[in-house]
Amino acid sequence: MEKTHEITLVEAINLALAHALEHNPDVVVLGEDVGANGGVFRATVHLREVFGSRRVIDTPLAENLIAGMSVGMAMQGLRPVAEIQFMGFIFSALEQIIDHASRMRHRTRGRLTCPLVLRAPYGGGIHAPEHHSESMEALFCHIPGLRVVTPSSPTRAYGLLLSAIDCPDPVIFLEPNRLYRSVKHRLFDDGKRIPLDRCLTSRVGSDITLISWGSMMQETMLAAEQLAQQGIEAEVIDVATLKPLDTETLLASIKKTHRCVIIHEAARSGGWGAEISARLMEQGFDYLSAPIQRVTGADTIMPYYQKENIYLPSVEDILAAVRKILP
Amino acid sequence: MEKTHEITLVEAINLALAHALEHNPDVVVLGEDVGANGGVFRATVHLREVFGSRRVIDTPLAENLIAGMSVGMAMQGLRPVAEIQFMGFIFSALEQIIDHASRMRHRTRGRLTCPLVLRAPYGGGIHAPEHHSESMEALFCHIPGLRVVTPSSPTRAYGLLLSAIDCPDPVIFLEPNRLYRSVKHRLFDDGKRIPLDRCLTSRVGSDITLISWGSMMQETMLAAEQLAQQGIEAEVIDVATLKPLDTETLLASIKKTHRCVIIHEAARSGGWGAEISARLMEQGFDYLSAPIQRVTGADTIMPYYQKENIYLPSVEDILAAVRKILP
Amino acid sequence: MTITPAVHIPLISYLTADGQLADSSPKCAQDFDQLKHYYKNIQLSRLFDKKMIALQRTGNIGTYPSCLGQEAIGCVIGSLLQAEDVFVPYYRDTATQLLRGVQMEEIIAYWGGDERGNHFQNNPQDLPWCVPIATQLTHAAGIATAFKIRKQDHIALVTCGDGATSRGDFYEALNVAGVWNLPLVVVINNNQWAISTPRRMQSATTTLAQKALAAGISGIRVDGNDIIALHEVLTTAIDQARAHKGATLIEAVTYRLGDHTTADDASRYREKAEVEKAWQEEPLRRLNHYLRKFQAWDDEQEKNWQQACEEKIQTAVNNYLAMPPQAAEDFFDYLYAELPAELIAQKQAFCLKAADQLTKN
Amino acid sequence: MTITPAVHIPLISYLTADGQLADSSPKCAQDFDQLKHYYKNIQLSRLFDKKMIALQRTGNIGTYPSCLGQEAIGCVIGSLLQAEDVFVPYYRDTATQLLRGVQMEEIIAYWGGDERGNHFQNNPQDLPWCVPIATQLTHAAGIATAFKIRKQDHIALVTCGDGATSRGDFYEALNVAGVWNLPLVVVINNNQWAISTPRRMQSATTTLAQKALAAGISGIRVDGNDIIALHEVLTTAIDQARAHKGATLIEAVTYRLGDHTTADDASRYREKAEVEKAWQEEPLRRLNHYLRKFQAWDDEQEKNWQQACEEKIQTAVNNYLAMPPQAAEDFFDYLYAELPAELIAQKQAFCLKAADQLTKN
Ligand SMILES: Cc1ncc(C[n+]2csc(CCOP(=O)(O)OP(=O)(O)O)c2C)c(N)n1
Ligand SMILES: Cc1ncc(C[n+]2csc(CCOP(=O)(O)OP(=O)(O)O)c2C)c(N)n1
Ligand SMILES: [Mg+2]
Ligand SMILES: [Mg+2]
Repeated sequence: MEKTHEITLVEAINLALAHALEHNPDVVVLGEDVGANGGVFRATVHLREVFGSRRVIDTPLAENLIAGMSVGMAMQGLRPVAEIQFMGFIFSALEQIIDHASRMRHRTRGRLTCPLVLRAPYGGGIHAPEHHSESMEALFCHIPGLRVVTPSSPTRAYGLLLSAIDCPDPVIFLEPNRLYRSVKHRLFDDGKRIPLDRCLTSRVGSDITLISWGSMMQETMLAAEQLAQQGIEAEVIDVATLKPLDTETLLASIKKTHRCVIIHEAARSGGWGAEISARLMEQGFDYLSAPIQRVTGADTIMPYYQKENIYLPSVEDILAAVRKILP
Repeated sequence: MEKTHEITLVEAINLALAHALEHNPDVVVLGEDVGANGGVFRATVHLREVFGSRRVIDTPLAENLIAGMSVGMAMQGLRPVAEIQFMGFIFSALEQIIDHASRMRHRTRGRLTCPLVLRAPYGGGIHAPEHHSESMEALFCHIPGLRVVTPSSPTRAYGLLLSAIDCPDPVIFLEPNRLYRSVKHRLFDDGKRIPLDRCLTSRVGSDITLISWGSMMQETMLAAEQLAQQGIEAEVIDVATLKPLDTETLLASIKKTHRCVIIHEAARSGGWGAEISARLMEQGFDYLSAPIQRVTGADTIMPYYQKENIYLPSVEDILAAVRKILP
Repeated sequence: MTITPAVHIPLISYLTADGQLADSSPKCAQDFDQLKHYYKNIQLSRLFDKKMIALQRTGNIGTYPSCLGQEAIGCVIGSLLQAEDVFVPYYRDTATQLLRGVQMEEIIAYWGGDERGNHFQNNPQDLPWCVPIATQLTHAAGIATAFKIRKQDHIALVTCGDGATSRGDFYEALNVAGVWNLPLVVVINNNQWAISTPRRMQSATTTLAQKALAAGISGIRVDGNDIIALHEVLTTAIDQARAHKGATLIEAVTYRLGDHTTADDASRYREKAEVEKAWQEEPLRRLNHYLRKFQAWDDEQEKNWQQACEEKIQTAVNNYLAMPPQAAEDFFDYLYAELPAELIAQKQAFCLKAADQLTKN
Repeated sequence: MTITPAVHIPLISYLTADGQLADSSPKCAQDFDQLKHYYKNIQLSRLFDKKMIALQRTGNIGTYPSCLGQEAIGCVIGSLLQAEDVFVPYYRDTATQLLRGVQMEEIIAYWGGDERGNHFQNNPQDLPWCVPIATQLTHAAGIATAFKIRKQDHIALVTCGDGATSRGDFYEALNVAGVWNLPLVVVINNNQWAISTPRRMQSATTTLAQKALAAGISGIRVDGNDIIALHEVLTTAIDQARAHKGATLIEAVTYRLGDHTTADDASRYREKAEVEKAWQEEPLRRLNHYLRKFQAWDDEQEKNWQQACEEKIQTAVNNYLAMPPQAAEDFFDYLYAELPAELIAQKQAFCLKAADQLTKN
């Protein structure tokens, strides 16, 4: 139970990885440049020095290989925690994720399982080149057998990642790279888990429910503060575990507020907001005073960075959606 | 304008491919076993004999290669129509589809384009082994820059495939394999296109809107007939082009019926039904008398074939959903 | 400037198609107990394979990929691996699996569309069938990595077809096996066809074994119908892997005597003459000739063994047919370690539906 | 039983690090006009590269991957390809692209986060930069296939890094190039590092060129800092491809003298001494020595040329800085050939937002 200074989200990831490596001999960290370089975002910095190259492994440059080997290692009882350098480079791993990671338990009726974590930074807003700004979480959320988790703060990153590593099933752990260094929390390396499969209520309110996750939680909280100045109390829910979805918490909130805006960075159509919206409408229809709104990225390719600020949802976009459905 | 007998859906695909090969010298058919074998479902039968092995090409066994080469060929002005043997084997091609096929026009601002068609049989119900029964259309529908098309009858297969091949942008063309041989239409090989981007109204009605696509159109039409016997007139819409979605037609229908059930075989959460539901609720909230219902596959792995009939939505499931929201 | 580097990988072969032994042949050629063991297991898997096709034809199971003609490879792999090793099959591995301890009932159940076929009660560390071509290669590399991390002396052995060598993951797995010096053996069942695509249309290489050179690992080409050559080559490769001396790629040259699967009709795309020629080279016949020449096998033994096989097979079929059906909710219960809250209602709905369907039938 | 097949691929090299010519060297070693052309273009791209880093440091563009040290490879490729050929780059190809006709303004714009950088007004058939490693290889194979289908005598030439050779698509593309005999040349820029991962951690093979053996195509290993060897090797490979005599994999051995990109700090993971040694072997210096020895280059020429380069570069930078911004709606308008109905409303909303942001700034 070591005291730490204020740390960033990426440092919290590093702390959680170190904690898991120290407390569970089955944990293995692998990926491109995770060793000497400590990861391109430094999420794995110093881990190899401390835990050795047998447990902190630089792989050849092949994401499909990283995923497939993680499946193999997990079936052998290891707990691979693999880094995919950016979400934009995870697509060649989808076959392994869909065909094997998510299915092995079902296929073998529990004989072989895949307790693995695939970590990937995601999202725009860091002025990066093409393919470094993807928000494709919805692809994973549609795959039965997976868990999809994304933290929105250093504290949540630490607690959720530890839970993801504990999880007996595969977890896609998406790290909002826009938040990697922009927020700091004081946090204790006490191994305290934040449970998966639960939404986290970041702000209590009774006038409207704002639902978001990952980096858009920043804009969402800012919007809630501005609304508060106007006397409107928004409840803000950080979904945190996107799949499976904690419908109960979300539903309870809209039963109270009767209004809801979902905010995500990903393209609108078929984004995870669609599922949340459809589900809340199905189960909470009689409580809704207005249609659920979605504030999202456009159904376009994320433009190169000069235009990414137009693409990314803004506080103003959220406020506009709220205004649209407030009485 | 040759007269034909009653033909099946897979024969209609074959006819459309032959038509396209004959009328457009840029069209090239490629894939695993599409040559001498004429495809494992016989969709490409006789094409090599007629059009030669320069235009009907057996590829090495590699779906990522097929997709990547198609991107290259399309950028050179060819019109590759590639077969992926089953949708369950398309996942290794996703990287090429997401990173390049869907983006090349945007990336180069129209300098280079990807007019390609990736055909894949999909869906369950044919007692096939593992990985031969997937319905993962939602993955593609979330990718900006793609078109996703699925026919529900021989006539529609013929007309939509010809349009897909004409299309200056990439099309994922999903063929419901359960319907490959189960329905026959009399159809003329007249090259008549059915426009993309338009929903097809298969039955007019004013009491409730049933929205479906692909093989579930069978159960949906049967359900509509049973409802008609009870005096309930359902409007049945075959979405046909899933992306981009013809919101207008769908919205017009629910403005008339005030009630809606969406039926698809894919897993519920994050299925394309979620987008349709969310969008109709957003844009048609005031017209809805009851929550939109979804009748879908479970959020599970499609079980091996002994249990696939439990997994697949049935006429009875549709009727139950309708009953739930009828006044 | 010479720009095509030369490479020559010979075919290792000792027992000719008509059962003659080459002059210099390994010790195991005289180990008639071992050879009889192989003979009997080829015969057993061939008879079982035949029964599987019959079960498909009568609607008792679904599509089945016969391993007719390739059984020698599987019998040697299945016999030489140790219990703690992990066998990573593709989908045409009936022969190997029987020797690894997979029960006939399990094999029938798997191809009969029942997940319980993957229970592998006798060999729970082995991987189940793998349908998406070549995706199992990286699993084997991961398993071998786990052995290496834990400093265990086990190995992983993975099989695939000739078609699989066109897929990227095939190379990715070989490459990592080389650079990490993994305890891994990769065996290509080069049966000359990938459905309708002949071997020559997959790759311009003279051999598939030479693909090992792209990974810096050992590469051997062996007559996959020659049990003696297979025994020698696989022993060497497995020993090498176990001694942490490097991974090996083995190309076992054989022939797919049957259709690709029961859903295929190979007469659409290949010549009868080619198949007839291949029948002259299949593994059982040549081993039979050889054993008989040395009085290690006779008609009486053949008759008794076949009868024993048939009985064993029929018992398994009966057991399979008597299996109670899987519970409908199983596909919910084995999805996650614990059923997530959001799936509880879905599970109930599907259970009701299953009960409903049951009453209706 | 020998199970590791032997293969030896020599390094082709004529001009030593200190500018000495090997005894038997090709004709082009005497073609001083050609050599000067190379020298000048290496110099130009090096100066431009330096400016790009400066532009990044001053916030005018985003992340940029320097090609410092690898320019010889690009200059030879860019000079030997014909206009109708298609060049398929990776992302570290500034030198090649300048010679293909990509405008400096376009290069700056691309790395400055502006899609207009991909216009390639002078070489519209070339592919744009490719960021996802190795995914461009199969495009090149597809383009070469199109040439073959149409019986055109063009070729496709694709580049990648040493790290890219670990990805499956690298092998898939080589393999199809072999089996379809495609007019394709694949050039690996083996600069010894893939970000922080050294070459030896990618593959156990002695050479990367030998990976050609897995595809049955030609494989050559060449000193990528030796313009004379590069000229010879690339001429041979390109001619061979154009004559429909087969694809070639070329491993050009060089060194990444700079950081991986401007976002990287290579001192975290590699020794200063290694970099210092590599500076002794870089291509410009040795060519400079050689040219000067034969009085083909002198201080005056150097000064004039550098000045000409600087002017050209500054003009391009000025042009770039003067470019009006892209219209906000462009990312809608270039998504499909025609904007689908469902996107019209979205486009309007985003245009309003863009206008709003504009007024606020
Ligand atoms: C990724 C993938 N693509 C396509 C298929 C369909 N398919 C099943 S078997 C087969 C041919 C495999 O040939 P080969 O690897 O030679 O093995 P064999 O069946 O001949 O033993 C194909 C294309 C598949 N199962 N997986
Ligand atoms: C598929 C993919 N994975 C990861 C990355 C991130 N990445 C960018 S460059 C690079 C290293 C590439 O090394 P190499 O192929 O040797 O080329 P070099 O940059 O050294 O020229 C990596 C891992 C990427 N761009 N694409
Ligand atoms: Mg085969
Ligand atoms: Mg490199």
